[in-house]
Amino acid sequence: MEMEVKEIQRENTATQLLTIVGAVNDAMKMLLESDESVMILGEDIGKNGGVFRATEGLQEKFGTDRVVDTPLSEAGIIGTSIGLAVNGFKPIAEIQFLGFIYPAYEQIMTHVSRLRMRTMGHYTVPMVIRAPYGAGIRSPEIHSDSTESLFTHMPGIKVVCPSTPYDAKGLLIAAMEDPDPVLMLEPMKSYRAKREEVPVGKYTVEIGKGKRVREGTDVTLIAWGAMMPIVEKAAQQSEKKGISCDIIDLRTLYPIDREIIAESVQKTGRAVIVHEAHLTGGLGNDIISIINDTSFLYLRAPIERVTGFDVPVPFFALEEDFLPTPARVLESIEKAVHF
Amino acid sequence: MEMEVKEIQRENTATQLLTIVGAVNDAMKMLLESDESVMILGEDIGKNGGVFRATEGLQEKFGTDRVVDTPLSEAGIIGTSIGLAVNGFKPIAEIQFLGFIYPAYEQIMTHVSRLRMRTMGHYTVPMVIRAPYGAGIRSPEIHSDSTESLFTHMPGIKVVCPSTPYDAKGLLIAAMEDPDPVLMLEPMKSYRAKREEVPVGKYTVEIGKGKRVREGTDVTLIAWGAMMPIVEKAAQQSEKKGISCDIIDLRTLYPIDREIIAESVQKTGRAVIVHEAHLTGGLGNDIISIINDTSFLYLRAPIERVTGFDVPVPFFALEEDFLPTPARVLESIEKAVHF
Amino acid sequence: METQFPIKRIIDDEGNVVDASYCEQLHGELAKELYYHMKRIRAFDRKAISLQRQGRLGTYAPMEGQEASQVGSALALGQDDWMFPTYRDHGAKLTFGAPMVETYLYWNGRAEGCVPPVGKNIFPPAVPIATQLPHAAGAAWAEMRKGTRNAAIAYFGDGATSEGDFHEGLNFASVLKAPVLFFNQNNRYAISVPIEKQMNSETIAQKAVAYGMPGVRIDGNDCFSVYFEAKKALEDARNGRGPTLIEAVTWRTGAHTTADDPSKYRPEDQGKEIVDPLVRLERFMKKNSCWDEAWIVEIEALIKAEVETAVEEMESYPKANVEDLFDHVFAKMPTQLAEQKESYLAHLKRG
Amino acid sequence: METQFPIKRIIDDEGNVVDASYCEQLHGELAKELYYHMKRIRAFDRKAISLQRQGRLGTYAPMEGQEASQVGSALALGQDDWMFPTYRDHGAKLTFGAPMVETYLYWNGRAEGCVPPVGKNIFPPAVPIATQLPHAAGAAWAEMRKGTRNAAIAYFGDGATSEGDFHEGLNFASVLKAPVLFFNQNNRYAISVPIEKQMNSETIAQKAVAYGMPGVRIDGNDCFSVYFEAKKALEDARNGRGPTLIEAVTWRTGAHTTADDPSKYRPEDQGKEIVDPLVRLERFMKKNSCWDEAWIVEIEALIKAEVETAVEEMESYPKANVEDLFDHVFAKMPTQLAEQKESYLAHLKRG
Ligand SMILES: Cc1ncc(C[n+]2csc(CCOP(=O)(O)OP(=O)(O)O)c2C)c(N)n1
Ligand SMILES: Cc1ncc(C[n+]2csc(CCOP(=O)(O)OP(=O)(O)O)c2C)c(N)n1
Ligand SMILES: [Mg+2]
Ligand SMILES: [Mg+2]
Repeated sequence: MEMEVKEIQRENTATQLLTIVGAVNDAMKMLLESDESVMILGEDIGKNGGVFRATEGLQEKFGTDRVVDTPLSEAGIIGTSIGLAVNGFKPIAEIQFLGFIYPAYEQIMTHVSRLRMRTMGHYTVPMVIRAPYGAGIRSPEIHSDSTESLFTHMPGIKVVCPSTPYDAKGLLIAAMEDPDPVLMLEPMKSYRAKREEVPVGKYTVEIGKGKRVREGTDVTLIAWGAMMPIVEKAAQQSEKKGISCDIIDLRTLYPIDREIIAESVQKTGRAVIVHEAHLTGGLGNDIISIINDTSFLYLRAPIERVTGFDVPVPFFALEEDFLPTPARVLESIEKAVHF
Repeated sequence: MEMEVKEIQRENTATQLLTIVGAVNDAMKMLLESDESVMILGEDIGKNGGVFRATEGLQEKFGTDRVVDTPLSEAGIIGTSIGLAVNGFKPIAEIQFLGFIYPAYEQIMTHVSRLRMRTMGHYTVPMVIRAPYGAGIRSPEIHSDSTESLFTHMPGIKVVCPSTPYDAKGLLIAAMEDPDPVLMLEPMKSYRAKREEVPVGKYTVEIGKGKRVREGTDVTLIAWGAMMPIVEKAAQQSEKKGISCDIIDLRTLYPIDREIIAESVQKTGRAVIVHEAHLTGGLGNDIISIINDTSFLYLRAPIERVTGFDVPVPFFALEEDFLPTPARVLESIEKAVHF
Repeated sequence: METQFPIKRIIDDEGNVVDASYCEQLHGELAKELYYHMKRIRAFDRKAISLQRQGRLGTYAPMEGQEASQVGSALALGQDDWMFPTYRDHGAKLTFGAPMVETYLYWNGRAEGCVPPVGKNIFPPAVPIATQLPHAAGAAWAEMRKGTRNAAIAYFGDGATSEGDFHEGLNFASVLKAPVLFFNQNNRYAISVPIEKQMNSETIAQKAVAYGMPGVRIDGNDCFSVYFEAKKALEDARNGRGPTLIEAVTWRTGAHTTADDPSKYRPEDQGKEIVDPLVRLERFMKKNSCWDEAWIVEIEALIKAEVETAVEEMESYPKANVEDLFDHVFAKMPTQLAEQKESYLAHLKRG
Repeated sequence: METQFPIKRIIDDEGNVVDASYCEQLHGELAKELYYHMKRIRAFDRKAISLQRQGRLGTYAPMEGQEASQVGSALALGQDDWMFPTYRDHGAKLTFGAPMVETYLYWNGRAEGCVPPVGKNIFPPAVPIATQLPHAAGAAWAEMRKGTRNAAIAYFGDGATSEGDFHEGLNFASVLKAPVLFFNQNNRYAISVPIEKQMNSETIAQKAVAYGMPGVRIDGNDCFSVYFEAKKALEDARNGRGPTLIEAVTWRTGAHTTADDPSKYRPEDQGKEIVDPLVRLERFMKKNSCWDEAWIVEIEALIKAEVETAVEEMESYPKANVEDLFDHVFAKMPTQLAEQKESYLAHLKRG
């Protein structure tokens, strides 16, 4: 049974049909409009409107002072954003693909995430880093990483990952309103996959809260971002086999919503976690730990994980083999249920 | 009951009393002697012999061509090492402290670990990266990170972490003889903590194999590196309370020795994992997953973790509060046993 | 700085020799070799674009307009030199000896496209910008330590100069006196970002000053000046005089990649005055009576056949092998990974 | 390059004025202010070393020998300018307004040492080398966007020039025309690595050429030339003329840190010819009759008392609060972390 989620009062709220990338664009427009201190920085985000068009039209509307084409320099983008953020601005830094964030890893790891702690709260870094992530669109190599756990291991920064246009807009606005740095991973495979009615005005989706997108009784499926359509398909197929799935879209990867996971697993006694990142070191491990910590006595079967393999994301000729599929998820669901 | 481990035939083998840092030095001397293609690169490793004296005397003995003081540039060190490794040399790159490896993260993440896969095995990167890690010696800030899981999530690179002089030498030699890149994390807190008889000649400790350092029946303790003395102390204390601990020194963090973990947990039914890295995203999660995957039906209590907190490693005035202590481990042992 | 680093040129847009000191060396054989390769890589390039449009190739990075830079520099290399190209330097790769079919395969998402040809040291194209520069320094350093006379060439664009790895690579090479030619193709754009937003320096060549390294600015559409300046820099490198930075000023005629639309960011008439490097060489050849129509017809046919064969081979290439997903991560597969492979292959078998 | 970037100097080792154009400006008040601060930070520094030896302070990075560079540059700043120091620039910090006690606390492993003094923009010392340069570019850019006349100064050493962040920071600032003074203290060593192994360029100032930025090389032990060149560069910055790179050639008299032993890597007599910057200023003052013995006695007593008070305060400072381990990671503590805190505090209570 599909569940409808109403998180805000939509009465009297005009909506517009948007894709995820459209919703991201809309959120940034809104933020630039409502807060003079918001700035957008990145490679090709100005005139070109971003390689995925996420910043389309923004430079034209808000000027080259606020929507800035930077040099090709990720450490520079994040490093100067820190300076801006400490000195009164609210930068939204776009990293063109998550696979190209690593040159800025030092800046994020040592400064973005630690400055508040190092100064006992005197300097803070209210910034957002946006990065498209993931495989499945036949990108050239190195463009398709999904390395969220490199950032969730970094205390001081939050990580969100929407799977719908509604959440994309609401999370991005929440991220910018958050007094602390937030990394928003955008599933590039889902960027234009579907449209959804999205409120015209400003609204937020709470950071740290997952969402139940399907109510079920036999097994809990946990996923986020581009994996949501995969687990939903698997759930439909398992329904036909008489297995009822409870699906959770995690939405925030740090801090994880333990309550929603515990509640669901305590009901179903079984869980299948699906992510496209590698198995080892992937977020699935953290989720298993959460279940271990909160729901040990409820578990009726080992927790299953369906993930990208422990291999570098391959060239695109093999990317479909790397990525979790509904068929693999279905097998794991059956394994959990028939344990 | 303490167990003595004899991994090689020590008969007819002369030994020498070495600290961990001495063993590391000895291993490098041996490697430089036996293989012309071995080179050492890093900051202050030449004349100065390394800030921890790990490379003491090596430049003098092997010359400035083979033991090279590089510019202050971690991406440069790792990047040029890749070029050397692809072109016939075997570099051992020292990163002065693990907390300063992040400027090289891109080079490690995209090139060191992926080159073999990208070229279907035609170019390989037989190199070793050494880095002292960890808190507890009152270092200035940022010097005390323990972020092993940022590297175990990176397919294509192995990670080892010795806790004894014997293992330090054997693992470093094994790492250099491995045809693939290996990151060796050296517990700086244990660098000179104790001396041990170490064979004079060349020997290896197999990468991928943990070691049982104490045989017990009630609970499995899993740790590595600088946490070994902590868990050993906790085990002694728990012994007094009638709790018998099986202790595993993981030694290799990627790929993890699942067999030794499974075997132990299937015997004890309980586990306490101890690491100084942050809880979230820490290797403890991977170990919990391994137990989930291999030993679900044997578990008699939720798995406990005693780790660094989800906060940046603090300034040293608070580092002892950040680090796991025997007392914290003991509490978790009791929690597991009395569940 | 533009006066301190003037653009060197041997032939001008009309094909006239403007640097008389080279007269002797501009013989017909060299001109023909350059022309042949430029023609060949252009055919490769145009075919790739059309294949991509038909859905027969993945996203592709065209190099039209940069042929003189790529061919001139690649022909300057010695057999055993090392090449570190980017995603746009397949022209240089093909000229140096990479097979066409594998180059097409690369753009079709196949790791086979990164396998170096036998006997040639060609690194896989650098996708993360500027990251290959330290590799080139390291590989060249290795040659130096082995006592050979081999050098390395590292290709990179104007945008790449903004990355830390550019700086660290050049600094290392200069300190080590490693035999590297840092060959910059300044096509004036990094995707949509024009060079004025990329850097405040008037030239890229002047960045060499930071490393106490010679910096040379050349007309990258003049294949002769590319060829001779690259030769000279490589010769210096081989002779222990360390690295050189060459800035070849050129122009990307088309889009950044087939996924890009330059009309969004480039003024329509920008670059219109730039004479195509092939036309320029043709003019020179005609003026110097080494233009042989029969030969042109012959090489055109040859190239056409080569490209067609390569496309056929690419399209009839065995499907990517799932096992390759697992088999090249480590020399010896860890058990964990072996289990993942086994279980996935079993899954596939179950259908 | 050494001829293109000569070392500028206002007074020589003997305290003689060698650049007559400054005669008017070298009045007694300025000399005394410079002297007072140099004296003060030297006392701070020497005390820190002795505290460390007695186990009353953690590892410490001395700055003796670099007082002219640090004081001259810090005094050139305006009240609302931003300072981005390294771990060695407590002299600059103290001069700009950081309290002594907090600076000692920093070296005793206390985050309190990173808290900026009220009304002064002092960033926590950069420990990872060169990473603060992009921050300075960003903070300065922010000032520019706010329309103020404030600037930023970023301190860094000779070794720092090898890092990618040095390059990216200077490039960003130059492109943005951000009001930054990149103030390099070339003390000729990065721990044990001498500058010849760090870079192939003869000077650091010439690295400015890469960014189309002015590069100035000065005698970093001449507090006047530091002060006036820093002032000029800051003035340029405030006036929209963008960033400047200053290389202040100086000398680290002592060890890299109290954990370091320079006799391992520095020839014993190296640097012996270098005249202490305080002595140099003293000579100038004596020659220009602004040396006032009574005043010297007075400030010495003042400084001694200040240092002693600071040490006492540091040593009687409330113990580090365990709650601070958890309370400053996020504005609002996530529940996971709150539980960790709660359970750890409970554990401590249980003893
Ligand atoms: C580290 C990194 N950041 C961003 C990108 C995305 N990207 C691909 S090509 C390109 C522009 C490169 O410009 P330039 O160096 O001038 O080379 P050109 O494409 O003009 O040949 C960008 C930003 C990347 N590949 N790597
Ligand atoms: C990224 C990074 N790598 C290495 C270190 C270790 N380290 C601390 S100070 C230093 C030398 C710095 O030399 P320089 O920039 O000349 O400054 P100085 O210490 O001489 O003031 C090194 C290598 C570090 N702090 N950060
Ligand atoms: Mg370009
Ligand atoms: Mg120095």
